[in-house]
Amino acid sequence: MRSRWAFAPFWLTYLFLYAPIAVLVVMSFNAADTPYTWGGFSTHWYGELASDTKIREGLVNTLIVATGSTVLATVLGTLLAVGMARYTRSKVLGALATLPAILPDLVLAIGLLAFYSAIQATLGLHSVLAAHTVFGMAFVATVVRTRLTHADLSLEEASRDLGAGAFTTFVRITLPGLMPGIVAGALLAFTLSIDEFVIAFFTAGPKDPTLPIVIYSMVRFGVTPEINALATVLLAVSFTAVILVQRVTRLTDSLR
Amino acid sequence: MRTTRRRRLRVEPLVLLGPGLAYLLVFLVVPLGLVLSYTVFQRGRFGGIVYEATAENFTRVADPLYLDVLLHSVKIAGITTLLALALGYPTAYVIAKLPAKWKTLALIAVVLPFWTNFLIRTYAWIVLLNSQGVVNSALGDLGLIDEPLQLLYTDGAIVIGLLYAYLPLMVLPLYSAIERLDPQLGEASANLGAGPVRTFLSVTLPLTLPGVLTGCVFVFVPSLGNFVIPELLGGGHSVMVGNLVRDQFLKARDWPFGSVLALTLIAVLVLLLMAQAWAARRFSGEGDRA
Amino acid sequence: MTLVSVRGVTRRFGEVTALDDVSLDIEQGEFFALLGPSGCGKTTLLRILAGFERPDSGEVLLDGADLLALPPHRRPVNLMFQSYALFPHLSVEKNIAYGLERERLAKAEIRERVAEVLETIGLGGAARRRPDQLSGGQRQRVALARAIVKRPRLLLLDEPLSALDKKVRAEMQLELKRLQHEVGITFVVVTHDQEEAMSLADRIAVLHGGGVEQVDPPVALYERPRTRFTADFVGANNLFHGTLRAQGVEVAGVGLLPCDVPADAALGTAVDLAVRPENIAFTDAGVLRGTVLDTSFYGGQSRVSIAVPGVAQPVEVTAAGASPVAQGAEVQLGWSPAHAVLLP
Amino acid sequence: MLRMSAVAVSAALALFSLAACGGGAADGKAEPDTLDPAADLSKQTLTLSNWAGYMPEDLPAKFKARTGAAVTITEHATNEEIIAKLTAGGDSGIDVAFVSGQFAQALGEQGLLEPVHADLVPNLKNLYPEATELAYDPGNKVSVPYTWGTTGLCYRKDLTGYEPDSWNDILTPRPALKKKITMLGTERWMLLPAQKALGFSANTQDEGELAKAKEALVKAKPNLLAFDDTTFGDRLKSGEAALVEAWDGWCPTTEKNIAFTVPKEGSDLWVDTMVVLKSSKNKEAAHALINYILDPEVHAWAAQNIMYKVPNQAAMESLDAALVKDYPHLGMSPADLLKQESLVDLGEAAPAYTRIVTEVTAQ
Repeated sequence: MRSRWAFAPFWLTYLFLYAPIAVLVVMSFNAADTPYTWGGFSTHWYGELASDTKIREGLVNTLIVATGSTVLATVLGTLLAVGMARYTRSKVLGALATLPAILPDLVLAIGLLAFYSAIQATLGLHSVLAAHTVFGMAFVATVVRTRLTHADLSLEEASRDLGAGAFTTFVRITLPGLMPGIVAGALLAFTLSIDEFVIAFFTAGPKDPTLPIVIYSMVRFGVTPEINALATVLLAVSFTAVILVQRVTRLTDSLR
Repeated sequence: MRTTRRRRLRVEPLVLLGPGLAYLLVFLVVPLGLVLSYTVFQRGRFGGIVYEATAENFTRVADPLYLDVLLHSVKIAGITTLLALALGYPTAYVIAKLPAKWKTLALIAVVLPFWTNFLIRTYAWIVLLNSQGVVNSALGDLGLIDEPLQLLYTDGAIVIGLLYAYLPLMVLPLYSAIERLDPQLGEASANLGAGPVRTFLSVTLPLTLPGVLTGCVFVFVPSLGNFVIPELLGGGHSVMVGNLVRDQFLKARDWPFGSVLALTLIAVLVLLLMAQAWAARRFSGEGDRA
Repeated sequence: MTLVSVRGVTRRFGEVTALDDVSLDIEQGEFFALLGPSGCGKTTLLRILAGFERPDSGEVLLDGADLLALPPHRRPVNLMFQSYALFPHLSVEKNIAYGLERERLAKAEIRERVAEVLETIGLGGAARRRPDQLSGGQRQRVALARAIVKRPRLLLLDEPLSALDKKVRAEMQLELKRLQHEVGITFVVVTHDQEEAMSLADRIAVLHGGGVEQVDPPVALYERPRTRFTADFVGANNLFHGTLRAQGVEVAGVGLLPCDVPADAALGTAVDLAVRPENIAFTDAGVLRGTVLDTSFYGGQSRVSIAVPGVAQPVEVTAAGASPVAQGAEVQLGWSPAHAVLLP
Repeated sequence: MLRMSAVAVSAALALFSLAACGGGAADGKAEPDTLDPAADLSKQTLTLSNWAGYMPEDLPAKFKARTGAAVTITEHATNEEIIAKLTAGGDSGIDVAFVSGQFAQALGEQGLLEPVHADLVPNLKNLYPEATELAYDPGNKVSVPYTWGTTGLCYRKDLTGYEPDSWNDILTPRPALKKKITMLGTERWMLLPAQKALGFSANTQDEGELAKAKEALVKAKPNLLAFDDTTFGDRLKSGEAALVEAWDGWCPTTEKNIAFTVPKEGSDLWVDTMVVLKSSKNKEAAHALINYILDPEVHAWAAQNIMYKVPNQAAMESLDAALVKDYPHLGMSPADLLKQESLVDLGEAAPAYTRIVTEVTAQ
């Protein structure tokens, strides 16, 4: 591994990952309305993007779904992880709790479509939110469970020994100890929900498409430079978010 | 006192486990159960299900046509997985050996593209691979080609799109497997007379095999079930299992047959997970350093 | 006959100098120990011998040939790792056969030699087990077997006994010595434990701050330490700092402490005087007066700490049987000048 | 534990069934509701699902100004997508949907549509007489036509070097055009060229005929650049494609070298329609909207902006002659249009069509 050639795949990977993104960013400032030829610098497409109500509505819908499902998934996932660590060693339940995280999204999507259809449910943001909660919860539970295996059980025993009830102990001792795991799980659930397309495509109502669904219909109608601008904006937000997350995790870790 | 204690012991698990398991029951077990049960019923004229048992859906999936689609999907997903492994293993290896500061940066850089929208990442390749696209113009400008190459709407484009979408899912488990590997084992191997290649084959590779298989599951399974990339980058030239399932549910309105096709996805997942679990047991690195 | 010659080896890691111009020779067939506290450079030296580190300068010869020119996997040097570094995915016999397979020996010969060494270490029945199914002592034996089966010119052992509990440790200590005699391979053991070094080794090199303090057989090292560090590190010692006079060492505020002064000694220089606890006796006309701080009984012998005005550290005295004095008692201490070691 | 789950399940079921309503699973046509012609439309809010860019953007504002009813627009990309949503669960929340004729027929037969109350849509009188006798819904009982047209060949004269006039120009292209051809990928229109070239009905259910059509498509596929429903126009403009199967309104004939023609073997008549969902709670406003769209001035927008013919006589007659010159297909008369074969729902034969599409794309 000492030779220089050993690093070739490493650099190739990063080139492969970033070249397409770089092209999108550059092309987002292209004045021409075909995405292939350079027609001078312009922020025209950002203006188009800003005035695009479909994208704005899609973004709002996505944020509603991501926020709602993250809150729900975090609560359910955390309780489940703690409960499983304490009361069961069942492999079946453990597999069940992680299944949504590894199940192909398409399978979960058709299952939920079949389910909603069977109970004659109205499709809308709530049906996407409920669907995203399923896999969000699996990720939260998995992350919190990893954290739990490193947790010091004697802390809870000490709390009970000092006279705190089960609820107080859970809120004052167990939860703070798990906080980094919970935050990490919640962030994961939020991120995945924002990007999720397949399940949303199957379970969203026709009235409220999420952003990925809006993008899908745009992309299907061929290349429009507006998407380049959107990609650049999303990328900038992601960069900022990653930096923020880094700060936050460092903060919560230091609070430990 | 005694009675309240006993009651608490029964209420607590209920409060902790109840909501989550109930949610999973309603939104996971029941839906998957429905899909499973649909496989033996007939389609309704306008979609939906006619509850009359039939084995036809299963005999249909054995039709050479659908077997071809399955094999073709497995081939495409398999090539994608192998490429991801070929690119991901050395990358993960180098990252694992970087100094701590660069390591974090390199890892974030692998995951970051994941944070832009999946569809946009796929769209980027339309821009790149189009016959007027960046790749063709670059090759043309360099004088390497006279006519633009047909890059988009080929199986190759699908493989590249899938690889681009899922490569980070290969790098991450590989990284964690290599990172966990005791560097002294490599030294021990050298000390016992093994050159770098032999050490890699006899020690590093078997001990990171669980990570390799995890990465393969993470890449292979979603590649097999993906319908967006074949649609956008394959130009309808080629159908994968994911497209078939989607079409049965949203176009042909043949839910029972779509369920049978989805079952093949689940079967592949289960098989791969079993292989992974076997490798994790067989090549576990645990216990030695206890 | 010299097997290994280390000549002026220096190795720096950034600001830290791990080895500073180290030179020493290791004889063919001897059991050699590198002793020192953590950070003294002993592990770096070991890794240089094994080939995992390269010195910044200096040379290492094995049988008179340049050892540094060889990559790790081509050196006739084997190492028993501190963590044992057994391959967790291979059975005991596969672990042991690993090195032989690299020599492309015939299958039958490999099998024979593996069986032979398994017999030697008494693990014939565990051949097909995996490392995680073995006890700590068994793993240590496998690690040893894996190294010696290669019949190296030089066997390196990195803290071989540190991971074992006390009882197994004593057993293994004997076992290691027996093996070394049996196979006739040169052993170099690295350890921070002076008892381990003294019980195992024919000769010990004491390392400190990247340099060699002293190389001697165990008894010489114990009885005649040549530096303050060696005196303090090897065994318990009472150290007094003072000025050299014709009759002994004069310590300010305490008086003249007796010792044999060589004829060519430079009188009037600052020196240290080391006296072992077991060489100090309670007398009526001692050179030191103090108060007993504490006594502890170790079964067979007792350790007594005495506060002596003018001496910073309490003076330690070992007495046979139960302590002859009680806490708070005023006592006087003395020793024969021959038992006091002068340190420059 | 079990009891908890049972509670949660029933709670979830209750939640969804509360939201669920209407839809009626029963087959067969729905009875018309009684509608109040004097209903206060300002109390009704409509949700309408349409293809992107298929109606004027200021329509909701103008309609609200005229009638007081608010309109929210949502979009679907394909017929299949909106049908899947409309048939999947309970109330989709959609009042008015734009779907192609054969899909309107299927929805109607499933009982999901409110019959058209002609008394609430006086502007129906603006329709060509030909537009009231369409095969998928004779008499416009459950649907009202919005646009209609046909499918044909759209090509670059400078790249083809000749004037194609047959479906065979796509199915067995001249060597120079290989890999410069696209076909529509949606079921009915993928089969159409083969069906027509072989002289079959576009609605054929004959297994032998379908097998032959499939064979022709399999042979044609290696010469195709792609199956493309959406970007074929751009591809012609960029020169990536030279000859494509296209819907008449989507052929960019303003470009100087691009022309459209209906092949000599004939083609289809497709109609995009407006339907009112049975589950709608705003049916009076829904009818008012359809009536508003049938206003010649409003309806002409589609012809002027998306270049589709509209079945509205007054609207078509109001078109600028220059526009019709740029888009010659706009001049096609309803009588000529009706010579093409109207697409109808395939009913039980639908899976056979899906299968052919799957087989062709999978080859």
